[in-house]
Amino acid sequence: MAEIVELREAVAELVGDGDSVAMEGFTHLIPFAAGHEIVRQGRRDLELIRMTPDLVYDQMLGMGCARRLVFSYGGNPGVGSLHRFRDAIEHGWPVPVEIEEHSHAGMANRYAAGAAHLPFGLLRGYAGTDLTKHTNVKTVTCPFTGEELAAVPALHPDVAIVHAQEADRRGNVQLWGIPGVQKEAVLSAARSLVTVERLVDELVPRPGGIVLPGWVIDAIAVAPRGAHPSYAHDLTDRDNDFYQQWDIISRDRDDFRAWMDEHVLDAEVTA
Amino acid sequence: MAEIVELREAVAELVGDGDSVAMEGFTHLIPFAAGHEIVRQGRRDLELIRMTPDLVYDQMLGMGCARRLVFSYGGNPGVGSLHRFRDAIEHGWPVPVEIEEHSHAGMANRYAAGAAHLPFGLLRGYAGTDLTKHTNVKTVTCPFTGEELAAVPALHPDVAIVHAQEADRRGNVQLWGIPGVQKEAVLSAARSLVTVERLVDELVPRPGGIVLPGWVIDAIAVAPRGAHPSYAHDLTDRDNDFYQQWDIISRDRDDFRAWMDEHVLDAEVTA
Amino acid sequence: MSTSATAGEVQTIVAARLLAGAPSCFIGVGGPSTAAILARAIVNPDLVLVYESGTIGAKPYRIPLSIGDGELAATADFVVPVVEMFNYWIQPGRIDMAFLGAAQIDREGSLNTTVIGDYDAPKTRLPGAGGAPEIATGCDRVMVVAPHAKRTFVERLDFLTTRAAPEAVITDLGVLAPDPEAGGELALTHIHPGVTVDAVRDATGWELRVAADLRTTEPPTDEELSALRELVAR
Amino acid sequence: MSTSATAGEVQTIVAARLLAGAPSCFIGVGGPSTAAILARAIVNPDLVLVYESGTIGAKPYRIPLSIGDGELAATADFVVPVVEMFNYWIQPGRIDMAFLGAAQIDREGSLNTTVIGDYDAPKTRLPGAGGAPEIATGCDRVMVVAPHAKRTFVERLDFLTTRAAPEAVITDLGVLAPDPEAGGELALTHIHPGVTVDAVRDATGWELRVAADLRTTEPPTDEELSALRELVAR
Repeated sequence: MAEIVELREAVAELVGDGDSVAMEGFTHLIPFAAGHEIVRQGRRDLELIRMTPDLVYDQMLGMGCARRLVFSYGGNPGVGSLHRFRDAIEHGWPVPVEIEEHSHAGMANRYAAGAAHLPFGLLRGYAGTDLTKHTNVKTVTCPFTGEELAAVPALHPDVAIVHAQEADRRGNVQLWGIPGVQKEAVLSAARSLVTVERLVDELVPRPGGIVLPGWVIDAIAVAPRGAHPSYAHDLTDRDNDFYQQWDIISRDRDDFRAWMDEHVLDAEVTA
Repeated sequence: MAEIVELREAVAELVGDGDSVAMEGFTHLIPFAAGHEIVRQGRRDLELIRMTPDLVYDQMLGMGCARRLVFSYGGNPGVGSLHRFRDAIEHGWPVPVEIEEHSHAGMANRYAAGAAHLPFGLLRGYAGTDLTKHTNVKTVTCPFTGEELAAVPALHPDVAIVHAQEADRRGNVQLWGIPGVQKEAVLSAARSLVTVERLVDELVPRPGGIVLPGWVIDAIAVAPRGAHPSYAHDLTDRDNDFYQQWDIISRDRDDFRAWMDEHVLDAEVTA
Repeated sequence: MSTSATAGEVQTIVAARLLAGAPSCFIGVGGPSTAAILARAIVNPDLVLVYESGTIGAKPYRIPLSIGDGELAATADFVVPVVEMFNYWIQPGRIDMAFLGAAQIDREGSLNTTVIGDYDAPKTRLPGAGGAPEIATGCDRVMVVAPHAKRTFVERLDFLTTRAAPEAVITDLGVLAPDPEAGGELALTHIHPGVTVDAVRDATGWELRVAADLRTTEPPTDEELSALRELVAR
Repeated sequence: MSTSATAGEVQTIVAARLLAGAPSCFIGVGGPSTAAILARAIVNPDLVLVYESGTIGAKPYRIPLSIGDGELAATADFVVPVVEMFNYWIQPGRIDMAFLGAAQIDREGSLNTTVIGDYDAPKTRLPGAGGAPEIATGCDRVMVVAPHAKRTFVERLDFLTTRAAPEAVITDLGVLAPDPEAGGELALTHIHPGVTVDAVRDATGWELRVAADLRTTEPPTDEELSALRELVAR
């Protein structure tokens, strides 16, 4: 049953050095506040899993939190490169990072298989690509038609972290807008943390609302604007300017570190 | 793109003798009006597919519409037997019916595989049961763990028929309440018909609302109370008394036929 | 409560008591549903009721006729499609306990809900598997609720629909549970008040083992009985 | 319209025109998004825009920066989870057409968005596959939009990310399409106004075939150009 705790406490309790951590949110509801707290707590050797590393993993990679990255699209959406991601892979800065990359369809089916407690997911995918030589994908043969299909191994992160609009006081969570793979991430993980914009007395069902019951969540932490520069549909707006500024901030190692020092390491935790 | 037509015309156009027909709705939103129209049009040799045959297939089996039945639970929920279903299987009345039965999990994954255009669905299921000797289930081996899992063949009905609360004038459909496997049924089928309680100018998104876009539907027919004695959440109530009366009406072949004559064959089509 | 409990009432109350402390319970149609709703009233107000129609956390005021009555969806914490119910909730074992019924049960606790007689020439065609095979393997704890009769508790199933290993089988005569010293074979552990061991043996189609520490079921309290009757009367 | 169209504007307008009559279009980030939104304004008001974030039937007023901007979800006919998007909508081929970009394209139309240089010691690490491999095989029709340069149109891909068989590759210099008489190799079928064949050949990393009936692209109309500029200015 979810406990409602401080973000600092939740991260200390749930995220350990060396853990595999899936922080999801497809463009929307990216759990930046939790990522920053992990950076502040100096976690190391994480296996970071995320379909779209986005700025949150660019920051964590640049701070040396990870030994391994599992992903499917490592760009700054609509802007260009993720410079810290590139620097980590191209030059091993600040620490070497092993990568395992998939297609979006492959990653989505890996989460779905994890959520369903199946050992693998099934798709028509990866056909004729060089990805098959560099990643963990195999084939299975349909026992009815003889057709060969791609098989991807289930994801079972140690911890899943997602951000949502709201939780009630019993720890039930509701999110709406672009739902991404958050449900699958939480259900595939051994432990889970949900940061929320706000606590409410009662969840009022919303169009497009997805409910995660408190009994599949370990901890809830209130983190208003905790998705910034991503957003929480109906509550905050995506900070597209910041995504563009990040291209400049993150290009240079020192500028990046200075920004992180000022805005993350030395920042007052707001919640 | 969905055309909005009379139910009579839709059934004449979309459902032919010998077709495989999936009429879904899990307790909720069962497309009775469409089933009755199929009976009135005297369709024969259908392969009827439905997780829970319920009264709608009990009626169609009793009227001799089907040569084959694919299902997972053939009871009158909370009441007892489906007498026409039993008579068809036990005594071949009025015509012999071949059966293929699965578990709910198997049927659900067969629809999901059909909707995903995969040749089979994957589950931990059927283990140690006699079902495996009598139905179409095989095993696949996980290429990562070596574990054996159940494989069920994808469903690809010729026609799917579902009932929903509303459609807009462009043929987009919204349903809410218990969603069942309606989306998968429509997406797994070559053709589809949706009967609706009402037409609206604009679909207003609802909590729990599922939208089927007009471009995956062939025909929409307005059939108010078209789910009776099942129901349309927020619009009509389940007629539990009728489900109990059906146990008496359907027990005897002549009583059943008399009821069908009066209430279906001779009935004025309301829409 | 003026009249004493019927055998069926005792059965339902005993089943409900077994839900004390369970986080969540998966419910089929009929008797088990009443027991689970009663459990919320008498022993476990936070019990999450899960119906295979997709309603999770339903809080029905009345006993629903079907597993898909409108009240279940209207009062649920959330409602999911059938595919999601089986793949994301049942298969991974997220629902703690399941209540199942059956037409035949064997001494291992396996269930038949498919056919009486030969599969290809049935004497009585039953509804079939429904969700039971995967519910039984998915849920950590399985309870079976069935009327105690020779035709139900059989030496040999006509068809094995569901391989279950129930923690308890609650009947209108008593409670059976696996005996670890007999390879997990079901043995009589409780008899309901006023029932004799011979009566239970006579209603069982195999040579029924009786637990060394056989106990008599605690009789329904007035509170339990009035809660049940009030629920049924709604 | 006072100024004449830039090469980039011609490219976007040509891409938009190719969407006339298409029921639905799948959109990646960047240039292709602008073309698809423009198509709704100039040639195909009913075009269903599908973004891999899960928004189906989005009607953005402004060009979104990302494929998951809030306006896409707010204006969509419906929004689905990522798993459903790939399994129920893309994989079965329900989306008619896809617009993809790439860092490298070869003469078959296959795409590289993964790496420049060696995979294990990259010169430039690119974002990776995203949805492209399965979008390219799922959608009936694939269009590629890319800037025309030797480093993009290469003899040999450093990495084959997406096996595509594009119906057309729309560049800022012209349009390439598979030549059935050359085993489907991409050949130049259109050059944009003011562009020479030699200029296109110089910007292509392989010996570019030129279609026998090479045509010059119809120049943007004032209406097209003002619609594009208005859209970009929003």
